[in-house]
Amino acid sequence: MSSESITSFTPVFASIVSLLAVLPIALLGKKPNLREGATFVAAFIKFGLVLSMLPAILAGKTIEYTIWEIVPNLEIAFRVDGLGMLFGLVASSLWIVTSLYSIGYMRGLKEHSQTRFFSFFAVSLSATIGVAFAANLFTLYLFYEMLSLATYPLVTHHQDKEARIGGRTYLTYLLSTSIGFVLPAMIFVYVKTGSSMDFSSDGFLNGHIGATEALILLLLFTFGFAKSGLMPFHSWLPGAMVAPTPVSALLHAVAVVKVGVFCILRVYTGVFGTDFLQSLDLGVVVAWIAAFTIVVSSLIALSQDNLKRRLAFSTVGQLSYIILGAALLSDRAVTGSMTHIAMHAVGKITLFMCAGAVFVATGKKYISQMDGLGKKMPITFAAFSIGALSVIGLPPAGGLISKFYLVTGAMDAGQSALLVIFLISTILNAAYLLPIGYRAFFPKDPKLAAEPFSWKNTQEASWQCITPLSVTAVLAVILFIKPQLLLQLAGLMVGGNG
Amino acid sequence: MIEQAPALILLVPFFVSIFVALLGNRFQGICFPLSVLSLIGSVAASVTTLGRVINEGTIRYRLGGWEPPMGIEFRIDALNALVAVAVSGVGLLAAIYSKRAVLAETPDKVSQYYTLFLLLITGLLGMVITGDAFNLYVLLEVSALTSYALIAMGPKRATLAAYKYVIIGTIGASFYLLGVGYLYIKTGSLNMFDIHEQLIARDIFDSPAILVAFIVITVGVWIKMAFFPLHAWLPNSYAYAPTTSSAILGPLMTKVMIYVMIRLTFTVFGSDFAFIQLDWSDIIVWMSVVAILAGSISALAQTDLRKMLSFLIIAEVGYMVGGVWLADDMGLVGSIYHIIADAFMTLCVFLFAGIIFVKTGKRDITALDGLFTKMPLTMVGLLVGAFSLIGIPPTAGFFSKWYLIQGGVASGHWEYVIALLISSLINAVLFFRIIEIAYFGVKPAEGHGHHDSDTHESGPNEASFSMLFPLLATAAALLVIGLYNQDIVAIISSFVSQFNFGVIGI
Amino acid sequence: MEIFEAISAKFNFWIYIIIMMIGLYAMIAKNNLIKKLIGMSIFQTAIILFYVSIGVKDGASIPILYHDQVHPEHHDESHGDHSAHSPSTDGHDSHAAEDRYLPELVVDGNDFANPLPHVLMLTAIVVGVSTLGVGLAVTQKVYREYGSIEESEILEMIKSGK
Amino acid sequence: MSAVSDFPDWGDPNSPANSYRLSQHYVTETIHETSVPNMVTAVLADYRGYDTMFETVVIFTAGIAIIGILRRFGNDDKDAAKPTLYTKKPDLIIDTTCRLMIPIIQLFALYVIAHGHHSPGGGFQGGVIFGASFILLAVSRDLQAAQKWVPEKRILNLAGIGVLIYAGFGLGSLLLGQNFLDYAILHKIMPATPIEARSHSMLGVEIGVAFTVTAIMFSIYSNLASNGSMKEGL
Repeated sequence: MSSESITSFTPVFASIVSLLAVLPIALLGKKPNLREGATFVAAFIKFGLVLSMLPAILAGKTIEYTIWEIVPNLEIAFRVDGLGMLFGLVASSLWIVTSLYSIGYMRGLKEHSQTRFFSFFAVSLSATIGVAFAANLFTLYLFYEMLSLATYPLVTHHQDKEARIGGRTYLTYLLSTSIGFVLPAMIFVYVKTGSSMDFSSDGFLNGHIGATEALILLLLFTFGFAKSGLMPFHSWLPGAMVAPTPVSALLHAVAVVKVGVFCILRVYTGVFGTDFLQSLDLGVVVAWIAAFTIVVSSLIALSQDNLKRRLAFSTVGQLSYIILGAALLSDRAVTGSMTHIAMHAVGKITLFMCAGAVFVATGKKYISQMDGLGKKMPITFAAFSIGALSVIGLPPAGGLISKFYLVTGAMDAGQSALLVIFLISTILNAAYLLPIGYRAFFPKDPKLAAEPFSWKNTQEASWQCITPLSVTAVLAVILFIKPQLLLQLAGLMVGGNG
Repeated sequence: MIEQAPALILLVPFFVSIFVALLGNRFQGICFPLSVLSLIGSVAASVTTLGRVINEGTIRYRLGGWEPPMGIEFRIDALNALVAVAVSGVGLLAAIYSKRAVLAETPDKVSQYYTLFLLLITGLLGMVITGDAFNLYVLLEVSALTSYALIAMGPKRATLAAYKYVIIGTIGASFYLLGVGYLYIKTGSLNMFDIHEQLIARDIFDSPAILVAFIVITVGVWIKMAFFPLHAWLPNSYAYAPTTSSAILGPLMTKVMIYVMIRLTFTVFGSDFAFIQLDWSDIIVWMSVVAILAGSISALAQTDLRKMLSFLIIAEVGYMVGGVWLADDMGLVGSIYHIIADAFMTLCVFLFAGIIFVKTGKRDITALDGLFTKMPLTMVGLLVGAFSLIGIPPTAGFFSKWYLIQGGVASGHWEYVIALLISSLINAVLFFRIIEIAYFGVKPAEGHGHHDSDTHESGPNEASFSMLFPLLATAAALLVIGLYNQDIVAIISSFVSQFNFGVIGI
Repeated sequence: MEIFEAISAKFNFWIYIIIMMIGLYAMIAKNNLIKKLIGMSIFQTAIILFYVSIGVKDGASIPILYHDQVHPEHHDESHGDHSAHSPSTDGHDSHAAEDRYLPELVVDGNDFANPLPHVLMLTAIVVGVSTLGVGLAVTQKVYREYGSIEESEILEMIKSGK
Repeated sequence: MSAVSDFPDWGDPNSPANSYRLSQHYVTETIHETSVPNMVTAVLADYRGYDTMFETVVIFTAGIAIIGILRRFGNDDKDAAKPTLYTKKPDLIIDTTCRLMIPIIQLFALYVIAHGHHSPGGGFQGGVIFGASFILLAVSRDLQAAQKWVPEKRILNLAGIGVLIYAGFGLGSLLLGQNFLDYAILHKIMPATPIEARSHSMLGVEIGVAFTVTAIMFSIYSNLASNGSMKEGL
């Protein structure tokens, strides 16, 4: 597909700009305002860089840059295409809002070690963009590991017992799967093909391996990128919810988990090639695993009282939508899953930020405590509702678009049985998300219900918290109205398969 | 002087060691600077030599000016030039580290300590660059005697460990000597290359004596390198020795022995004999699998930091032995690369353990409480070493695993690949346990208002520069070795490509 | 009979093997640290015997030239003849015929035993002595630290002490 | 052990080890190339001089190692206060015999060292004999008496100088532009032909070896005997 490619340093710079920002952030540790200033500058530069590449990508070109060959035939290289662009845009734009939000959150709670927090946050973003723009499996793996490690201090930020356990689970799952599954799979691919493992639009494994090997590799890759939260390697994600909310919001709703599914998408489309997988009929296996994950995680989510944990399980389910879409291998389904990356990101980050805002303002973590809070925090809960709608896939939020594509894609692929799954899970989504907003505004307790609403009584968190979540809520709506950009980017990837 | 660089590699530390012995008692202060200077010289000489080897091919240096089978020669090709650089480099870093550690641990025997230290490095370097099988034995004993002493100079428990090491080490060296005797009896030569030529000329590869020689030499070398069932001497010796001793022995002793194994297997016996005629690679790879797993699992059971690291060495030895015996280009490349990489990795973690021991006087991993706050830079050093041992890119350890696994995949030894991965995971568990303790031990003070008190300001208590510098330099070296692995592998390949294996890698 | 001949013709090797096994046994099985060291010494000596026996040739003498051979008459002329050349050559090419000491002397290889094993063993003996010395020193320090040189007692002490 | 059947017979002059050009070369060419009739010495100190240098180093190392392991500096009052068995005057017969013997032994040792070129002997053998003379002194009187002759510092210096002498010959040839230990080049600074220079250098080297061996032998003995305190002993 990529008939034209431009060599440019921009993708590299886009990735490392936040890495470079670590230096000023660490040095300005004593001056919080300047430090956060540095974060913002980096975030905007990053977003600008990503944005600057957009026209070229939309014109059907790719941007490439090779840093150096590190192992024979294998180089650290960057390449920006539609999928990478889509993901890069999502991650870098949401970094800006999250930065603002983290300032509000961290200062609101007077957290310790904020310098460390912001530094590693920047590193994580670097790794995320690195994954998005990786040109080959090796570079992808490199940044994938970097992300796992850089987020560890963020997850365990509180440094208490709970954080220790959560962090331990986090690393155990992520490292053991990546070293245990992805690394050998990758080396196997390397040995078998002897190639540079560059992603190409129709895969490069075709013709190199047989069906059994392909199945094993597929499973190794699918489970190996455990960041995608596919069951049974999902339990790190709820565990990681011990992290401060901005971390959960950006990393565990957007960056980290999306990196997982992004990697899987990349491997399916770029390494195996959809045609190859289709010819072997392997997608079905993964599709059913994903379907299983969707249903089970939704059921678990229902039973959670801790808001963040509920959201985490919701994320597990939603991620599996993306994998499911990819595994269906039909054009529409793949488009759907790509757009779902963005849609879910925007929706879920809103939800997480709301959860964080509630915690900052009231110190409440549990859903059962939130009855009637809507009156105290109307903006927050309004945003929450929009986010919830988006995640469920109801108008007027963007989630509908991607779900639509997924469902039609499933039909295209002839997997009508999976339609039932979509149906069930949507109901379940609604069941675990809608009541929260509903009860916040319309509490059961008549005493709370009777309380009159007045703007004066509101108890919102600081403006740094509220602004970002409003922005993302609005964004979710905008994406519903104008999803063209995303679809176009996704189309770039799918179109090539013809 | 460039002509003489091969000899200078080891002569510089050798001469200085004698001066240290002569003058050190009177002027204790000169021991450290002299040692460091001499090792700088040695590094310079070995780098020069490596440069020459890359440009000109194998260098032959005839000692005493005699023609090789009569006299002894240094025969330096890509393999030993590279290993020599690594050995002298590690020696230098350990020497810098030693400044405080020696004063703290063996205050009354500084000059003896440095004499032995330099002689040890001399012995190791000599083993690496020599081309004579018997000379290798002599230098083996030089390094062995020094290491016995360097270990025995430690505290109470080290003495017994050293005793065990004396006994087992002597058995190993004697086996080697015996094997050389067998070879000599059959070929009449002691020069490694000449032995090989004689073996071909006389066509006695299927003679039982050669077979026995091979077995005896291999077993002897295995004992010396602590290959799994023969490893009993290692953990206690390294765990209780003075920290500088373990910082130099841990990385180098076993690695040099691996080099010796590669050298003897390939240069003396030849790959055809070892891999095609004997066809033992399956068995030995399985043994190495057992070694890797046993080493890793035993490491899990340790709470003593250095003991844990010692068991890791055993696992790493398994990596390398297995890698060599995969009978695959890539496996051999991986093993040789791992010699270099692992020398620095092990140095890195042992330096860390040393710093902790000297600073806190504790050897347990619980001594690491809250170390991220107290010694952030030290922890950075450890992190790089740990990541390398786990195999996280772009550290050197990742790439050595990369090549080794590639060799395993290409030669179809899946059990080896799996063992390697399991061991990586166990390493991950081990080091994250340490990191966890260091990270969680002391919670930094909560921020107050807008003036966040920062972790880095709450009283870091770093190790002194002379300890920190080598640690960080090693960490940097690990990254450099990792990032420039392509170039290193190119050098190694020029050695490996002499041997054509059945399976052709990439 | 063949077996017997095989044994008798190579008795040196059998002897060394037996001695070596004795040494190895002592090193492994003995409880007393000093006895272990003695075993080690026996073990090394066996190898030394092995080497030296390689060098034996039937009917050969010790590898030292006879006095008459070296000094057939007083070596004035050979000496003077020699120094005339030396400054011109770089002293490296010692194989050049005119640069040889006593060029007319012909030594028969079969007259003298092989010197090389002797040289090697001189080294090995020295190494053995050194190892033994260090081994004894370590043992002494073990005794100083633990007050015993019985391995089992020491291990007991470590177990109970820690 | 099946390998044994494969070995050459006892004393077989045609065995590979004996017939290969290596040993033949040593036997037939030694005198021409080095002007030393004792082939063992020539091989030891010249052909394989590098080995031998490290052999000396092994000895030296052992000495230092033992000091490193055992030596206890400073006053260990516990031991010193203990009355020893050996405080009484030495026996007259032993004393006199030793007094007579020691010079003879030492003289013989010097002969062995110096005559190593022509007859069995050399630095190691001579050094050991020389060292033994001191040990005899220490045994017959006590360690203190021997210490008066050769105090520890001097021992160490002696050992170090011995190695230095050896290595110095090597370094000399290196500095004169030849490879390490290529004695022939030393004729430039010696009144001798290149080949004789080899012979002379070998003597020098042997002396160095003797220094080290003597010193270390006694050092090992005294350390082991006194348990590192260098005060009393056997």
